Amino acid sequence: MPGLEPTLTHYLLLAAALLVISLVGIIANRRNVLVLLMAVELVLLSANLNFVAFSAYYNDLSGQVMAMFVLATVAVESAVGLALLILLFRRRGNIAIQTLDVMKG
Amino acid sequence: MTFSLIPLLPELTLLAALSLILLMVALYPSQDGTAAYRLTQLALWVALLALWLTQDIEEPQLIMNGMLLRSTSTLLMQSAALLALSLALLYGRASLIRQKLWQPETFMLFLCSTLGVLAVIGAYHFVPLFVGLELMALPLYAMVALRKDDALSIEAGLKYFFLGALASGFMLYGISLVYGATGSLGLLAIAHLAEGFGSSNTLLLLGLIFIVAGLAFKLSAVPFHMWAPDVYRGAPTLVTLFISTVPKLAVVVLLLRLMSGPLSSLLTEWQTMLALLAVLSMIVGAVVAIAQPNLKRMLAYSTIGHMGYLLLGALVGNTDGSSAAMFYILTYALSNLVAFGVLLSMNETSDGDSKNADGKITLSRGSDLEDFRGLYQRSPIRAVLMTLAMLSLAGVPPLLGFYGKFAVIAVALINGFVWLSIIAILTSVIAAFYYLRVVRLMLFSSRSEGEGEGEILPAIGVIPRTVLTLNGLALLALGLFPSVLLDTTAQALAWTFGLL
Amino acid sequence: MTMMLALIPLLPLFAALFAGFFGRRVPRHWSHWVCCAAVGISFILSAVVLYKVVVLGFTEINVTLYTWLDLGSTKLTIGFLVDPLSALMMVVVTLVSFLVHVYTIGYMKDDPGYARFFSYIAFFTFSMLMLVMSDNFLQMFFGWEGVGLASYLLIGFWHTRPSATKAGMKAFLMNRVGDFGFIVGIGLLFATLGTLNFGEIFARVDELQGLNVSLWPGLEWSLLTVACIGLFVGAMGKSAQVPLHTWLPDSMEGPTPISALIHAATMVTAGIFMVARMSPVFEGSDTALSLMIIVGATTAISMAVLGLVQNDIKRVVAYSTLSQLGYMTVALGASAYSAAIFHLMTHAFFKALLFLAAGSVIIALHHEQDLRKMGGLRKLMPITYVTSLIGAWALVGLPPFSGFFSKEPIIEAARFATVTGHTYAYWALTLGVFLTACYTFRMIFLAFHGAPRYGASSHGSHKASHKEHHEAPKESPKVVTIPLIVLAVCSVFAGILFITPMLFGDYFGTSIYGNYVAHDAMARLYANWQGVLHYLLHAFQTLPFWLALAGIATAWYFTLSAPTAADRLVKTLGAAYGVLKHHFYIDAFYERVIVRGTHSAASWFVRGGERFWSEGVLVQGTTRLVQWGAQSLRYLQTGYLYHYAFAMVLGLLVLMTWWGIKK
Amino acid sequence: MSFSAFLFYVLAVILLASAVRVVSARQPVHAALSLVLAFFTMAALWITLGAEFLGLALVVIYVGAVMVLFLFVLMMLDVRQTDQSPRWRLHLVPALVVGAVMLAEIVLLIVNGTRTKTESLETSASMENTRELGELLFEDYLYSLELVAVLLLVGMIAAIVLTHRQSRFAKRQEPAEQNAVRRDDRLRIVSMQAETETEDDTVHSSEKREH
Amino acid sequence: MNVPVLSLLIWLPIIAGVAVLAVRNVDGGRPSRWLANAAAWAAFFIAVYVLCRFQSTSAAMQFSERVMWIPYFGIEYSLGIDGLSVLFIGMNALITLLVIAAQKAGSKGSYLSALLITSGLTYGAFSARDAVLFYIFFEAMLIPMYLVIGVFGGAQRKYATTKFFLYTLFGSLFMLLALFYLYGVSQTFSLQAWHHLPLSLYMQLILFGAFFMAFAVKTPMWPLHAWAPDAYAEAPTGAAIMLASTKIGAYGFLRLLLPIVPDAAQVLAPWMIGLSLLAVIYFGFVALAQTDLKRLIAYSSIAHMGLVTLGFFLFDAVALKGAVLLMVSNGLVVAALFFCADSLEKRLGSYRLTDCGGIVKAMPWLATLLVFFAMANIGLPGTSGFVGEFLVILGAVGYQLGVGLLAATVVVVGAAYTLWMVRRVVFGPVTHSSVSAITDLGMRERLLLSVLAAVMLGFGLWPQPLLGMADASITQLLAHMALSKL
Repeated sequence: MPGLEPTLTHYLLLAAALLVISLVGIIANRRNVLVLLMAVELVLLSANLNFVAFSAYYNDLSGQVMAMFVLATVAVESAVGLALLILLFRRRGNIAIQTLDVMKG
Repeated sequence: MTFSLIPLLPELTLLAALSLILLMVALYPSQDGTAAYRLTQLALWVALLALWLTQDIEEPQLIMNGMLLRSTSTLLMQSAALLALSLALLYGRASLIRQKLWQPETFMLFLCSTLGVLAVIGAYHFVPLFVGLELMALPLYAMVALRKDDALSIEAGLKYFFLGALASGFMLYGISLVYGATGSLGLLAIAHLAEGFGSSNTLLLLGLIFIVAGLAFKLSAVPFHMWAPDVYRGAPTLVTLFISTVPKLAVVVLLLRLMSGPLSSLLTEWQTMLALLAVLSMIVGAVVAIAQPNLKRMLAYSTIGHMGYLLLGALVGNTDGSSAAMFYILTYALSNLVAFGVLLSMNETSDGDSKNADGKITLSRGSDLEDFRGLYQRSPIRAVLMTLAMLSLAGVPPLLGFYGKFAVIAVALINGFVWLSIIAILTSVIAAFYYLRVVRLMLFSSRSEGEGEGEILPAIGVIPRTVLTLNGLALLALGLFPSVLLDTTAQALAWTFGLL
Repeated sequence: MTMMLALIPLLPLFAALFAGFFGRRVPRHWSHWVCCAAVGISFILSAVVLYKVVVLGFTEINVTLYTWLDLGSTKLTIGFLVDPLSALMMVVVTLVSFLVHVYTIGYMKDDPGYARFFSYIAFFTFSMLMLVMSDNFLQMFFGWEGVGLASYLLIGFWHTRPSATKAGMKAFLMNRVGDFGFIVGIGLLFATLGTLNFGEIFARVDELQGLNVSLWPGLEWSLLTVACIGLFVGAMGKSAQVPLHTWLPDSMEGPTPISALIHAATMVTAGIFMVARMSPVFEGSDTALSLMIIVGATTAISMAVLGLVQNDIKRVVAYSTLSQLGYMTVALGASAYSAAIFHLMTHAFFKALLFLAAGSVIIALHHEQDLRKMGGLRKLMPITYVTSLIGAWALVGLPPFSGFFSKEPIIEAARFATVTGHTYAYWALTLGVFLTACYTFRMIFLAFHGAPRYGASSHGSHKASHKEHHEAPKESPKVVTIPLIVLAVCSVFAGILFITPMLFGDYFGTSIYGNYVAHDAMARLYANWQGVLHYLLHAFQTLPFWLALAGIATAWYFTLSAPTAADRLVKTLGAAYGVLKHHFYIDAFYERVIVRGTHSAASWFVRGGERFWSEGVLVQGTTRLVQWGAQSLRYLQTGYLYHYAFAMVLGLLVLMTWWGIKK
Repeated sequence: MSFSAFLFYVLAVILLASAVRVVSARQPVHAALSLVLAFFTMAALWITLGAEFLGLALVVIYVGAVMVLFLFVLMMLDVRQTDQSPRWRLHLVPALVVGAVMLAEIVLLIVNGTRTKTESLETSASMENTRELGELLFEDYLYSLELVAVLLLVGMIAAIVLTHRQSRFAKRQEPAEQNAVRRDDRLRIVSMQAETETEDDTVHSSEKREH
Repeated sequence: MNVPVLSLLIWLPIIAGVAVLAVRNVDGGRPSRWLANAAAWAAFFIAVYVLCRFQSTSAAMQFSERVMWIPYFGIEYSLGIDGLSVLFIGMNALITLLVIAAQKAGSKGSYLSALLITSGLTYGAFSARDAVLFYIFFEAMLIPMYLVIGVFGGAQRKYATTKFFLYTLFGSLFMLLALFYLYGVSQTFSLQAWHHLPLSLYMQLILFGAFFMAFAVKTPMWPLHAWAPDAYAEAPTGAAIMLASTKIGAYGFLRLLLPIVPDAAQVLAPWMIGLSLLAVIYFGFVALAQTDLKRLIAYSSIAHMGLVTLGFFLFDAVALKGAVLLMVSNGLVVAALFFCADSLEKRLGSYRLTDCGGIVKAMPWLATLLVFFAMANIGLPGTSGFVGEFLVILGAVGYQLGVGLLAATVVVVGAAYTLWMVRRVVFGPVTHSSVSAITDLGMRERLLLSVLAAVMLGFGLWPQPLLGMADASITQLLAHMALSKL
């Protein structure tokens, strides 16, 4: 097991924990779509943490560059997601996740 | 540093078209999609031309600082993607008008996504690869929900968006671990760095697992397929066609590329994982489709099944397997185009049309299997083309689809994947059942008295009809001379494998 | 020679084709002229052949026409083997056939299927000739089945009668059961010897001795015995031996000329002929001989008993035919092949005569066949009566009629035979003589003697017009009576003339082979032979003669002297009479057990095998399974986003667990 | 334990806690605010790892833009506190089990995979980092940058296309529909029975006229 | 020999079929019928030419054509016929001609087209020397058949045709796997090469299973027959004949299964013999219980195919020759019986036996011919049916008396259901009111059936020319099968 001094492993474990928390959040979420959107943000954030940690570990900036691009991408993703959310709200009057079951089977 | 923009000409063409449309919208906000459509078609063909003119066919080359690969295989797949979009737009033109999506923005989204597809096919570095994937996917989310007044469309868009974002997360997490294991993001570099790595390098392994999960989502392989039926069903049909064809081309290239190059040191893991996905996909795709009353949903499961077969070829992990998989996706795309081409010519309606915005949701109509009952009497050409498509998808010789199945199963069996091959043939029999059901409804059944008598199918324009017919006949012609396509893929790969 | 031999069967064939294809378009008389002429010429040619064989000493003419099939190891050829045996058969067949053709002109003159009928019987003649002239099993089987087909078609000739078509089908199927054995027998010989040619088989029959055949590994039987039994089963079918006899009485549904030609004189004797032809083979198996003698004796006695209780005139003659076929079979079993063939010949004459006479009576009474509705025809139909009487005497075996000369040696041979069962056979045949006399003369007395019973009681029983009803029966026309007379002449003289050469001379030469050391019945007969005259005189000292007379007397008592006695006897016998009336319940057994069993088995196969297993389990079962799978997998697709996500995470977890943790 | 270690643990705890809060808060607004906190913490972590620019960018882009957008939408949609479905806890159990197992497996694999990678992380923070990043972005990663540019455009187009509401009553021409009109649609020729006035008809019509 | 005769034979009907489809609505369909007839005649004459020019003394492939077709897999467009193929090519030509010629005015162009295409594909399957080529012809036949049954078939056509398609596909896909395996081992799809490919017994057994699935379905053999009665019964007459008469499944046994995996065939022969005997008896009984004329014919055909497969697995020259002859004969007989059934149906509107009865009065021609064909079905000597049946039984008796006894039951059972059918249809009282009103066969039908009858008769009286053509090849096949490939 890693020691107390934060090493690469610590960061990776932190990212993993973040990932799992958000995954649990996604699959246990029975409320609204917005929270889902936020949880997805967290997933990508955890990956980014990995990139930055590895970048530091290897002293290689490409990881940071990647994280940079991811940031941009996620921002766009949020925008699209929110737009969809608004659409949903307009059509249904709510953003409850349980009602999204018209199509199934 | 300097570099030539010439090799980027295809992408730039699309980008230029995109910008032009944007400009037009800005200048004439109330215009319809006609100009944008023409411009898009033009751009696609110019891009295609540019693609062929700017390629050095013999030598694969890495450009843009090793980020972008230009090789015969990328040329082939990019051309296929452009061509597929062009055909799809042609077939879907009337449908877009009917569905009130005849607006410039639609084509902009298509162009963006196609740009992403080209990027993914060419990407030889994780950064442009990921960005490309997102560029490919994000417009799709919007496109799926493009029918803003249709609850199904919105629901599909949301489901696609969230699951897609989750899958991107997986993918990204996987990439980060691969980066961590090797210290590089360039595929070429990774291939060198990871050469000796076995599965004992658990960082790489974990990365692989996440990447496979991400790819499986894009391919809609079971159990990452759940989005597909709903999205196919809810999206405007043209978008469904697009989703089921064009991005798949890119993802297949991506899969083969990662498998054959950077992550080839974990080939056994690849194989076993893909085998699991393939088996599940084949079974679920074949079995569940049987119970579907809606053609679009059915085709979604059909896609799932087809991805199973594709994985069967891909998991072999050598040149033969890759070329089989690539060939397979091409045959699939061609057949799918015909099937959707017919579907697009049908009269689809949705609850958005009925103007009842009181929150009551009615399922959109026009794509149910029942709508195809007795189609032959109403429109022989549609019925015949659909029959060709269905038989090709079912893999009955001498149609093109057969050779796709032939190639993947042959490769798999010869390389010792016997049980997978047996499952493949068993599921393809089951799958044949539901494809035939469509044929049966169209050709052997007739509408009962008084039902749908007054319903007249929309006419198909001369050009779409001609092209669609040619496309349908191509299924047969290429079935008689499959070498045309098979050799092309095989040669494309033979020259560039390793640098896929 | 080849040409001539080929013409003998082919002429009737051409005639048949002519009548069949053009018969309905040309005047009716063309059909009968062509057919009669063809068969007549055949008869003449056959006679010439017989002459050549007997007198000019061509003892064996073997002609190959063409190679039917070249199997590499052997050639199956089509050809003729003419030796005394077949030459005799040819003459008998063509003669009887010719007479029946002539007779038919009169008998069938009002029938709408006139040409068809001629076509069929000419075809029959062709097939029968192919059968007797063949030099190999293949061709014999061809003729064998050809006569079967003709018989089937002719029994069902009046196809609107369900009973007729049913009888035809029954005849065919029973024959098929026989063929089953026949083909297996042929197959065994072919498998061992690799040839179907008679000559080659006879030459190499010794190789078969001591060979065994196994039904399945472990169960071994003597090959020769199995082969012989197989062949004999074929003969049983064709020659209607118990228990494959029930088709013959039913075949009386056919027109009477057919009964005479096919079901008395020629076709039914094909089995006898075949066994005689195969004598070298049969001599090798005592078991088979023994089986024959027992089956033959059983047939002879049991069918004679049944003959007593028949009221249909044709059925009486039919049962007598069965009984006489039993006699022949016994002769075969006793290795007295020549006796069998001799009886075959004489029987052909007198039985054809009886049938034709019966037919003559039937026409006269407007298709009335019930004996109880006849009587007193003696005066009205003198020629028919006299010829019938001659036939009856011959049948009963009264000296000096031909039946005597042929039947007596058979009884003797049974006595002298060495195989198991010969004693039973001897007593059965002896008793059979009494019974034969009984039923034959019962028939004669009921039909021709006593008071007329036709007319009043037959009112409305058939479709003839009322005007005809009240006309008295009259003698049949010349085309009917002339054949009767010719046959009667034959019946009288055939025996006395031919017994010496055929039984005790060397007429048959090598065409019939008997192992006279092991099976010495014929040898012992020969030892006792002192010439025809002596034989005639000796007859009065033998049991059969007196039994025959007793039989005639009994028949007279029950029919003419004390008609009521018969009814009383019936009452006394009670249950036993019932058994006889139902033909020992054999028909019922077939109907209830075999036919119904087959049908229920068939429907069980359809229900259990086809509907349940093939369709239900294999097809529907698979379909249901897949559909069930589809529904359950569909159920997993709930539509909820979190379930979809859960599936993805779960998938990831599986991948991770399987491939990650395995390390 | 060095300060950097201490900082790491503090930040880690805050990050995880806020992450848990994001997915479990009853009020969407609370979730959003927790997310903001998570972003902040993450930014801090990145800065400790020497990625100052990235950390600041995170704050600027996410806290400054994205999360504001979130809150904006939240307010606009007026999303109130929504209760979990009654059987929420029932669903939570499998989720937690799966999460726990997955976490355990990832930990196992990562710990196993980084066994050789024990050297401490370099945190050589300097302004060069940003510069180098910039150089990389605009030279080596130019192609990707262009792609991202298009991607941002997509975000714009998508958001506009999806949320732009056409006024249903606005009078606009629909050229497509106009083009699609056929002759029959424009003019309908109705064949009618020629009217001839009969006695009855005149009576009726006169009656009608009166009315 | 530069003219690609076989290609012509294959593609002429197919192209004509497409052309017929194209002109099907022109001028009331007359040109399409004319074209179809012309194509059928042309193909027939080409087939006759092939038959005439065929060197029957040689077992080698003749009329060879070889072109590389799919170089990637080394798949050749390789055609050639030997003594086995030539028989079936001849039969296919005859059957096609009759089927097409039998179509009266008013029949649909698409129907004719499908029949022609099927016919062309059948020629292809019989002359293919490359396994994949064979497979493609073999499978492609499914499509026109599927469509024809589905569109023009009887009341249960949809169910029947789906079942037919799926069953056949199911079986043949297993064969495809076997082909792949063999390709993997030998790097070629040439059948000729595979005939000499050494294979372990274990592999042979597996390959046997795969091939068996394909051909047992197509033949059909118990227990994979469930599609056949339905498909035969529901198919329109022409299609039913093409389906039942071409014997492509049994041909597959001869061309692929036996020569490629002879040792496995030897090992499994007892099982195959058991299945064949089961088929003979079981289907015989099932036929006995049928109430539908076409179903009865169908089951009769299947029962006879049991005898054919029995002949294959006895490994006996006589039996094998018999089996081949029986295939030809049964093809002719089944065609003839289906034609008769069709003639009846056209007049009575039903295939039910209870609706017929007593037709001999109204239709003496049909009755005569039907009885003749029934006799051929029974295997009466002098008809074609006898030759094969007789030889197979001879072979069976030689193999094992028990087998022979069971095989010989066909003599009785076959006669039972056939005669029962004849009695119900031809003879007996008129049960159906319309029977008395119907007319006899027209000139066309009469000619058609007479031709068939004449062929059967000729074949029955002198089968040597027919066997002579196949003899060398059969002998070679037997010699080949006797050599172990282990």
